Amino acid sequence: MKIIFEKSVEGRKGVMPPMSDVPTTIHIKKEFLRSSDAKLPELSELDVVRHFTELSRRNFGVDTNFYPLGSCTMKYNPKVAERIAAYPGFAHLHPLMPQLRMGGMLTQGALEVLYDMDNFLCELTGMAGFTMQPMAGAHGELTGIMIMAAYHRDKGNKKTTVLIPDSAHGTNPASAAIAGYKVLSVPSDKQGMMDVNELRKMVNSETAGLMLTCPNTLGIFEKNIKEICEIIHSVDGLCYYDGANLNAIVGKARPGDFGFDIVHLNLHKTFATPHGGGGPGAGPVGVIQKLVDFLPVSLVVKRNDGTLALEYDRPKSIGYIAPFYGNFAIILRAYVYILMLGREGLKAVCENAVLNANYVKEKLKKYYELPFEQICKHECVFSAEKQMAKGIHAIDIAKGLIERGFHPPTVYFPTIVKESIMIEPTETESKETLDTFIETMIELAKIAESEPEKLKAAPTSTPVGRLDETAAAKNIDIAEL
Amino acid sequence: MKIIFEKSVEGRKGVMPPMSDVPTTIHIKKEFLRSSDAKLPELSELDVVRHFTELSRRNFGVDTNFYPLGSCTMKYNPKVAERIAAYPGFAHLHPLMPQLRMGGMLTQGALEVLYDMDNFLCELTGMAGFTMQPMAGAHGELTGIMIMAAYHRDKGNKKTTVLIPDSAHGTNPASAAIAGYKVLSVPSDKQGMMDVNELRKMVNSETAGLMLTCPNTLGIFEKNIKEICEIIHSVDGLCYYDGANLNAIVGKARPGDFGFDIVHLNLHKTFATPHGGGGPGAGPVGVIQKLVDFLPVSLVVKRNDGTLALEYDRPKSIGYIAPFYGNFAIILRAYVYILMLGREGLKAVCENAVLNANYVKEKLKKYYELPFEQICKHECVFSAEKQMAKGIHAIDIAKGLIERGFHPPTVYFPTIVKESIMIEPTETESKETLDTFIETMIELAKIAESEPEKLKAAPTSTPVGRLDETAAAKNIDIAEL
Amino acid sequence: MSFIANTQEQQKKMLSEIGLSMDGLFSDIPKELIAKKFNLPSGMSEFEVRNRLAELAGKNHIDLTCFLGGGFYDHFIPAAVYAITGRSEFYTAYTPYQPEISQGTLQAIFEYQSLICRLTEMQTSNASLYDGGTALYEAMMMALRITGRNKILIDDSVNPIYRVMIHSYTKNLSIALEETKNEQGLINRKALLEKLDDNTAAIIVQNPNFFGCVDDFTDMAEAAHKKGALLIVSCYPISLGILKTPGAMGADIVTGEGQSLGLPMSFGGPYLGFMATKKDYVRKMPGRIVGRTKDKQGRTGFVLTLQAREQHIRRDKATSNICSNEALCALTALVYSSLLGKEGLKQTAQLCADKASYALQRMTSIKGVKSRFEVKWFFNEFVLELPANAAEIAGKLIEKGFAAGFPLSRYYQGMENSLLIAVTEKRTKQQIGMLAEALEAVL
Amino acid sequence: MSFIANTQEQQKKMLSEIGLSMDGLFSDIPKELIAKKFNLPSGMSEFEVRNRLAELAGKNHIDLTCFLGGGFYDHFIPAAVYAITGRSEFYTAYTPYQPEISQGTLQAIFEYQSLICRLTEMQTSNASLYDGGTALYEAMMMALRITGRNKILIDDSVNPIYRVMIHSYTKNLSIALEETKNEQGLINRKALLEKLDDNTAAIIVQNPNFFGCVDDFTDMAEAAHKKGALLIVSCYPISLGILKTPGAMGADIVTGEGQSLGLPMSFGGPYLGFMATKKDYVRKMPGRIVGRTKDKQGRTGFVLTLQAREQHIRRDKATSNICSNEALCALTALVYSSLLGKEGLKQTAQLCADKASYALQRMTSIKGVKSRFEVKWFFNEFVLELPANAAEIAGKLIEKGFAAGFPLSRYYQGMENSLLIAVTEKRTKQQIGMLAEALEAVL
Ligand SMILES: Cc1ncc(COP(=O)(O)O)c(C=O)c1O
Ligand SMILES: Cc1ncc(COP(=O)(O)O)c(C=O)c1O
Repeated sequence: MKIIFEKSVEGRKGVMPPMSDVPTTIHIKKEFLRSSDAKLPELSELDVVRHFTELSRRNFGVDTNFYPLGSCTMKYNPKVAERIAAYPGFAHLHPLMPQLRMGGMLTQGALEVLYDMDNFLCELTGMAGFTMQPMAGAHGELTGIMIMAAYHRDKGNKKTTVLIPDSAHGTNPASAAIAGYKVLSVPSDKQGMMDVNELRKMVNSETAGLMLTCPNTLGIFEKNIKEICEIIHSVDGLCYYDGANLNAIVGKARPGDFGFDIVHLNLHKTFATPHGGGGPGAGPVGVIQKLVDFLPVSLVVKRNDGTLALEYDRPKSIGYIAPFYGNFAIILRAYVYILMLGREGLKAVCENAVLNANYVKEKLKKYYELPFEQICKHECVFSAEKQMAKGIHAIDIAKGLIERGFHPPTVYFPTIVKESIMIEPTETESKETLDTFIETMIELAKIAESEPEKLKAAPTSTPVGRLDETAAAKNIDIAEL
Repeated sequence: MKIIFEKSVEGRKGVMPPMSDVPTTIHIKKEFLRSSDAKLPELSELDVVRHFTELSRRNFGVDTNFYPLGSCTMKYNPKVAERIAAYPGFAHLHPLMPQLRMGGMLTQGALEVLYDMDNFLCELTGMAGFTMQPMAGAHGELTGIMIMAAYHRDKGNKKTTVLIPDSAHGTNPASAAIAGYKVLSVPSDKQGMMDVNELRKMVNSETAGLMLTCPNTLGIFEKNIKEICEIIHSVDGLCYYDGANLNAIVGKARPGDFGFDIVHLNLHKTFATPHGGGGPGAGPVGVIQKLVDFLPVSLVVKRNDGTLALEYDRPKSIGYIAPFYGNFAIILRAYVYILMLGREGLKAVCENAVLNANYVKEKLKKYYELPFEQICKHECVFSAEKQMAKGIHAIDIAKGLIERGFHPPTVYFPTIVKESIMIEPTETESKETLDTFIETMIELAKIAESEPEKLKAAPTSTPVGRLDETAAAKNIDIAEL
Repeated sequence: MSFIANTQEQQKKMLSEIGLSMDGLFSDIPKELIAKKFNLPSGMSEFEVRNRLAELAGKNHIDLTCFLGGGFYDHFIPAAVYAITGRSEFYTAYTPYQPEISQGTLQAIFEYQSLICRLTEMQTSNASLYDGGTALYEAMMMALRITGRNKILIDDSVNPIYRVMIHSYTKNLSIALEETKNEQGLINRKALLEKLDDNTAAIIVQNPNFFGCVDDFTDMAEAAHKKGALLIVSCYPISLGILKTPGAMGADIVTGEGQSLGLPMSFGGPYLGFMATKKDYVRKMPGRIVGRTKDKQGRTGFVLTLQAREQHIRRDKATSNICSNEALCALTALVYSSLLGKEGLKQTAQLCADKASYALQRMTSIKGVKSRFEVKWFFNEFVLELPANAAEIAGKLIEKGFAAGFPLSRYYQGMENSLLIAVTEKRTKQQIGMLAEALEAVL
Repeated sequence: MSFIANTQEQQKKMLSEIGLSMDGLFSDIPKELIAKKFNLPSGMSEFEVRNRLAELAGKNHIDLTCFLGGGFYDHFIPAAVYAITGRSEFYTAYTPYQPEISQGTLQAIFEYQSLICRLTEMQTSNASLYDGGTALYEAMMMALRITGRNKILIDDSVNPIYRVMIHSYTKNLSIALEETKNEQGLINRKALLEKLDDNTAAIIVQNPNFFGCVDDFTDMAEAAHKKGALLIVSCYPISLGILKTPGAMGADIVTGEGQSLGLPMSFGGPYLGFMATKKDYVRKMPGRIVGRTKDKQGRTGFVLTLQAREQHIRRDKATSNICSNEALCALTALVYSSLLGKEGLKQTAQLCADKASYALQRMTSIKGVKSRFEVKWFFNEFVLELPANAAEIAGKLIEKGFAAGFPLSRYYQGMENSLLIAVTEKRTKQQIGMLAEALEAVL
């Protein structure tokens, strides 16, 4: 399929801009103008619509296929949230409006969304205050670590290292590093949990804190979580909770109760906002009481008269990490989701997410190596090691799934499991879907045994087959100039 | 793929209705209640979304493929019209509102749309008044013939027959018949036009009128159109213009100037409203001055103070042919279209529709039999007679096009051309698209010659192959009860 | 803005390739028939058009709390309905003549036909008709065809809008259309039975009827059948969530307006006429029908079937002239019903009935306001008898922010003080209370 | 409403098949860590939620005519943008890790990268960053990496919102961030050149700058390069329809906020950070990158490439921690730009400039109102010097129905009477006139 620039026809008109109703009174001088027009495509509206409609049909999405991509919580994205995000009262609201005199009063509806979300998320996580500014999970992590650093600066602590388990998501070490910390990797034990003895050895006065997701990326709940947090606290370190896995405990348990001090949530995971082909998301960060002063500027507060206002006077704050109030339209969608589900609904989400994961785990463990045999939470991690005997890798299983109409699980993460296959079904998928998936996985295990070459050739039914990634990285061709 | 009822799971919940805030004060007695629940599917919102998303992907539409379906004017449907039709001020407007006291004042915006459309369509067709009520082309035809009958009744004319060319669309004779007329078919001559001598012989005092589309269904302009109308008028017959083909003359010529008395338009063709997989459309009917009194109740009129009102007091009217004001949201889309295009735009539409059709005709006439060689208007009609030599029918060419990503032209209509292939490209299609289509048609002509059996097997890339229509008509299976 | 693809350049190139000029392309049209000019506005950009239409939309008073019904209702439409029917593969396709690339539309229509059968407890249905009124007209024509008779009985508790339509359609036909006058808000059984004779093709009734009253027409079906006539029932699909079905009553043809199944009111359309009938009458049905069949490989697929009834094959002998119907609206009804599901539809129907009965109770607690009829059973609409002219009072209530209901005097003599009030699941207790207070204030 | 698929029945069946109870599934969590209760509201139906949110939306004053800018603009968004980005295959997918079933997203990102290069006249771009502010921060970090230096120069004509962000991000890092004070609304060339030294990693400037003024930084690029430093330019993509590009000026890294390319203002996000750079620096870029390659059959396809820079491979050594970015917003920008096309973008840019210059002329015809700076060249924003406190006057204009502009005192000392006014192609001559009249009235 041609790229859109290749379809361009000189002189063809697309959407007509508004008509001019003013004279041109000043002409910008030629030196300041571009020498030739930007080479945008020249296409009719139908050309453009057809191009992108065709592109869309070359994607799998949650609306088209089961999408058990581990660590990503690809649950159903309610259509009502899309509709509400498009309400003109939200979509057409300029973010600088509150900065006009008494401007807060012009945006009370939007501020109420932010205020309520702050409270809801505090209640769900056991934190004392949230910032809605972070624009994704990793951005939340960076914000959290910046708060950690601000705390230590404020106390005069000299801290240089952040501890992160080897099973952690790559964003964790990356976030800690760009915030200026040295990262130390804590090994996992044989049960797939953090090796507490090792941790103890690694912790010292330099330790700024620990970053952890719980359940961890193996889908396993860290049974020593309280102890782990205490160890960190014993050196005045802070415990950071990577909330990408909150779906496993939402409405059931609180990271705050485990001992965490800082939490980020991925609203685009647990709270059902669409993943958009790789974003936008939102990664609000919550903190316990002693850290509230470090949260970014601004926060929404309630005045005595019940109206809401933005508070800018926060001397200890880490400052601004986003231009305004975060990805508001995403936060809004998550707000809609929480309102619809309520207390009982969220608990049911957690229970069914966990049930679905365990159901898949139990049904497949005869066919695929299960490195850590125990109850899992929202996801389960297999290994394709058995299949390796015939030269079949996790990636081949993935491509076989594609051929059969499933989005593959996450493969090769977490890295501590060889040939890992990380399956997260989510609660919005039905037993029928899981059963078909399970059957297909079993079928693939059999094909891996009997006709491995067939799997190696998959997929054949897609617009393209396996692509040459090495060539891509070598002959860098990343833009049609 | 399963039908939706087969996916149902007992007890599964879909969208939750509003919560009750009232007590149940009266219970309808049991005898009036249904004995068991309606067997609607029980599915989650995701189940439903996925089901229909998958179904949608089993369709070709204008947004996905070139769709040169003759007589149907499958042009691009502007997205802005969809957006405007969803404006709450239109979508949530109850049709009985104007029937409240001074209710017209509550709906001035909607009435303005109807009023302007009346004027626009009058201007485009040369008529004196329009009704917006007819809900499709055929419905417009029936309305038109009812007006014809009312005219004759009013004048005391005893008329029993309506003349219709043999090339006419099937709705024409059907409409005339259900309105109570006997239908006589007028033959076409060797140039594909109405045989005027035959017409003259058939016309007599019984003749209520003539139904005609011009250009006719062969895409050919009836060069004797004025004379034809005069012949009909000579016996006080009325000339009815089937406006399904208006795209061929819109903004360029007016049926009223040709001599027509009654006109229906297919807004879902010329005026770019979406075809919806077979509707809804809109088929407004216009008439010349002497017939205005017969138009349905109600009409929008302008009062002296400039406000608009619905006029119900129309004693000669044929009455109500729709509950209200027609398919308002379709009329609204057409209104948006006319506003956007304006005078020059509509003329350009006509010119380019005709240019595109002639371009295709000229490029293909070496390969396919062109029964009537002359300038065509918005569409051209070929015959697969050449290909018949190898046993290839029009339908096989159609299926070959499907295999190659094109929606086929209309085949087997008009019936006066054997194995007809009726191609209407429309003006929104580009030269590039036409060229690819032309190449494909040429390729198919070659395959028909060299490998006819290959064409017979097409299509193979679709979710199903050619279906057994005979079995369908025999073992009637039209509902899963 | 014209949406034309080809540039001037390309147009010139194409013209030269086929050896013609733009004017030459129209040389077949007699010169004098080319229009000199069109008195139409110039084109506009999307921005201007959207501004203009937003302004027009703003002049329509959707801010009034809506208690209008009369066969057309303000029901709740889930967001997923729009998301699905907004898939352009559905709405930019046309009639599924080519089944291999139209399985989406075809299967959906098959499912829709099944849905209508399940709702009404009938055996067959078609792909849709224009609206509830034309569907009733088509049912009448079908009954005439089936029986070969020419008399039709219709009670005036049938929607008067549909009755005037039927009168209009039959003006040029020799059909004896006889109306009976309702008895206390229900059909006039006595008059109908008296008029029922060997020349009667069908009796037409409606449930819930125009006054919102609920009935059981089993007796009428029996009576009709005894005389070789058919019973035609027009119905309101949401009510079928709880009410006895026309199928269970023995109806022969069932029609109705499908707007309540997920279609916005849109000032009168597009709506959805549905029709269902008995198996025996399938070949007498108007409109398109989708059937299930197989391809050579044995894969199940769907096709347009029984086309020999239709205009494009039978021309003047067709069962109807209908061609384009309301396919997208049928899809909408199917999607809506699938989203609500068995339980959801039942709950919605129950909510309507509960809220209406609460509203009646609340309104009749106002001094001087009574229920017009003594009937106990109604669905989501009822007729109030006010102490003054209903049209005037409804007029005053507009100023208080309510489209309070439909004054019946327009269609019924002697009902000058009667107001038809509809209550859907969207009306809250609070809104009902506010209407009652406003009513009390203007009386 | 919880969107959970399985019925209670099914849940029981599944539990029994795996031999566990629902509580048993959570037996791995220490009992005391299970929360007793959550103080959250009960669930609601869609109807109630929509009502509630419509009420909240109604409390936001979008009725004010908007002359606010400051880097975020009220541009016209064609309806087709929403129709395309509303295709659920786009928005319900995630990062295209599996290229065979993600060609839609991947090709779109490749096209987006190309678009950004064409707009800016640079050679490479990534798949998006969060917003214009973080994009500028990432550019700064990238410059530090490339040069191995630790001093950054930034002029205060760069968006102050971005400057405070950069200050925040660098608090824990040992970076020397030095600001210069603008000269009459343009960068302080003298101060910048004075501060530019061998330890300088980059100079950061913006065009059009925060005051709307237009500049040419070719001289700054040369100066920077001479010292081995980079020039980072933050820009406003709509302006690139007509303005000289950062690429043509010799910029090394270009960033900007893509909101103006078809994204609604949405009270601050989601927006779109874009970044483009020179070919040599591609491996130093943060974020995802899509590359074009082939499959075994020689078919062209697209994949995520150069992943060795990224967090999931390099962990603490990655060029950035970014994972989810703003893919759907990048798609939106691509769709918007494709719909407008070459001519459309140019016209839009010209319209903005024309209307702004008309507005400045109109406003400065009011007695006591002047242009704050003497510069002649600005794009669609300008600073008015009012005869009184700008914040107060803007406050009064709210009551007249205008969000008249952004008072600069919040970020700039000595600019208490300065108001930053933005004009897009959506503002009509009439609206500009009305603002002028209102301003005259409140002065
Ligand atoms: C465990 C974990 N942490 C962090 C992230 C990063 O979140 P984001 O992609 O929103 O930056 C992810 C996302 O995949 C994750 O799975
Ligand atoms: C020539 C002609 N007349 C009439 C009609 C009937 O129009 P509709 O399908 O809107 O009833 C058509 C539609 O295909 C047609 O092509």
